[in-house]
Amino acid sequence: MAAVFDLPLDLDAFEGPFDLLLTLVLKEELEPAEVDIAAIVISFVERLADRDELDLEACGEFLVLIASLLELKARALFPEEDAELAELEPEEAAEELARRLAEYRRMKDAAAWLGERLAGERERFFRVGPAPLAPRPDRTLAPQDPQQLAAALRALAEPPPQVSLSHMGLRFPPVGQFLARFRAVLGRRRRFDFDAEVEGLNRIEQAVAFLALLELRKTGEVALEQAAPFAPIRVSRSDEERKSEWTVRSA
Amino acid sequence: MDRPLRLITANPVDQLARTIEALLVVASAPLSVDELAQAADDDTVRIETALGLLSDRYREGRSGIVLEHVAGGYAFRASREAADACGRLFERPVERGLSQAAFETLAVVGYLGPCSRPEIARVRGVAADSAVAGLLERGLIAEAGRDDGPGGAVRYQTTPLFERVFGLESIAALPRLDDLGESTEEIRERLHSVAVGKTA
Amino acid sequence: MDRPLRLITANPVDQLARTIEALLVVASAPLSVDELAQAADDDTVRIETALGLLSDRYREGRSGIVLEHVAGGYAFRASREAADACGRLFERPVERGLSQAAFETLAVVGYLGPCSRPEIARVRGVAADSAVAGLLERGLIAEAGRDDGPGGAVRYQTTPLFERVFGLESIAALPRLDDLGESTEEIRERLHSVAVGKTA
Repeated sequence: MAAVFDLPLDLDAFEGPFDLLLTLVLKEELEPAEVDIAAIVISFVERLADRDELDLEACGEFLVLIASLLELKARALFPEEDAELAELEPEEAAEELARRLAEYRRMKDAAAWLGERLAGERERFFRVGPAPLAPRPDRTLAPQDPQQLAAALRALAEPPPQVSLSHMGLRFPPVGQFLARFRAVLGRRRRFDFDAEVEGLNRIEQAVAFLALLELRKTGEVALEQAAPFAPIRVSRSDEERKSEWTVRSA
Repeated sequence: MDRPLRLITANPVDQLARTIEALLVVASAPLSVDELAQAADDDTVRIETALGLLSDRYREGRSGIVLEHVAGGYAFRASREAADACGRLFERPVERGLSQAAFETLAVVGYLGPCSRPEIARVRGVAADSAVAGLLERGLIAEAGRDDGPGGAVRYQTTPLFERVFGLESIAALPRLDDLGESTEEIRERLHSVAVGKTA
Repeated sequence: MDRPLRLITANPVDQLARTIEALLVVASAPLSVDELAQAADDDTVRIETALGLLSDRYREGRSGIVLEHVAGGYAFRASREAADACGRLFERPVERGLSQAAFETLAVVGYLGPCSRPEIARVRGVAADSAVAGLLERGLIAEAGRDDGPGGAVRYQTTPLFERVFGLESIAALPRLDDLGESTEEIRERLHSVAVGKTA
């Protein structure tokens, strides 16, 4: 087991023991896509080769961990390909994989060629950028119309359009005002028609009146009825009994 | 077009060669034959003749200044003989070695042409973000449009500096890499047998 | 062309001269004798001898590359003979227009007279630093003293080039702005109060 977790790694994206790498990946502090899994496998195999006996338990543990890591990485790299690849027949999948591996192999060869090439060009020095005494060309501007200057200054003298602040001026009547009003109505009558009661008020006042109605409903002071959506709302006094019952329960 | 040409033809190629020397010593990047012809106000055939003279005059072993055909044009560089002296005074354009990831990314971009980060990651099997950022910073690759469609990924291509640093006459001077047919076939067969074994 | 070359070849400092050529063609700033000596790993007396040879080899009328002794040391330049060709190489396309920020800044400096950056920013309601830098580089405005008081800010005024570009006989020929105020002072006040409204 120890052979797996303390496996020292030296990757492009990470340097340290394997268990720390797993922790970072699980905590999402390290992108699985950044992890070179082949390098981890090589490190593990090298360590196995260094030891005399084969620790099968460690190998199994490693396989499980590395497979999970590989799956995480594959999902992170090719989120959109899950479905696409799942539809392939095994033979097609193998063909696709072979194609990709061959392409990657070619790119690795190309990378190696570039590396050798660059090493071979270390003796080639050249200047990048302007020469010390290169001519410094003037920038030339096409003829311009002086009226554009006048227009620019006029635009600067134009006061900016006033931002509408009208919504800040909306006056909301207090909900309490409607609570008192509806209680007063219910003191006189057992029921009333909400729509008739708020008729003639503006939309804001109607909205606040409706809030007051909901408040009364919440406290159990009224019962509401509506025959159909958008039909008039009937407001009625709830029975004295129910009211006291509610009072007891909520106490 | 004819008259000035005849006039110019009266000038010896020697003088044209001096003009080209002058242009190359102040240029900040390699100059193509067309650019030289336009600046020197002369025709490309004579430019090429003059470049021939200059190639002989400015060559390794004969001069500290060497004329080279690179990145689609002509440019002066220091002779290899002077590399130690140059190394004491100047940084190489790619001073610190590139990582394996950077070389692979450069290979993908160089060989496959403009491609996006997801495409590079697809080929390499590893995200290419930091390699791409490093190559951009060194000026070896540059942005080259976007993938089709709204919000398409940014594409990258190699720059003339890449060609210059790697001493390539052009991007087409990269070696062909299709001589790996055999190993591709091997990989395919091996995978094929695995797949058949699974379904059996 | 051949004979003097043979002369150099016979000279014991010939190889040093080639190294110096190489260093100078790579350098992006003039190199001093000390820098050359350090890079070439040679002594300054021999460097100066080699520079003498090179001055003769790379001189006007003989070569398109000319070795020049300037303030910071030695550098190559293009020969005067090739000035036209270099001019064509470095020619910049004519720019068609200016940005809105540039027009505003130019209008402020043109109409209100010499202004400092803080003043331009006060009148426009936004900082003017990059617009001022761009106009300076184009030569449309130039420095014109400083604001009063110790450490006063640099003032800018329009240039004769500005008048040429805008086809004005003089700065007084700018279109009239009577609608904005009787005097420069009134216009300034008005712009200032609008700008305050903008930033509020």
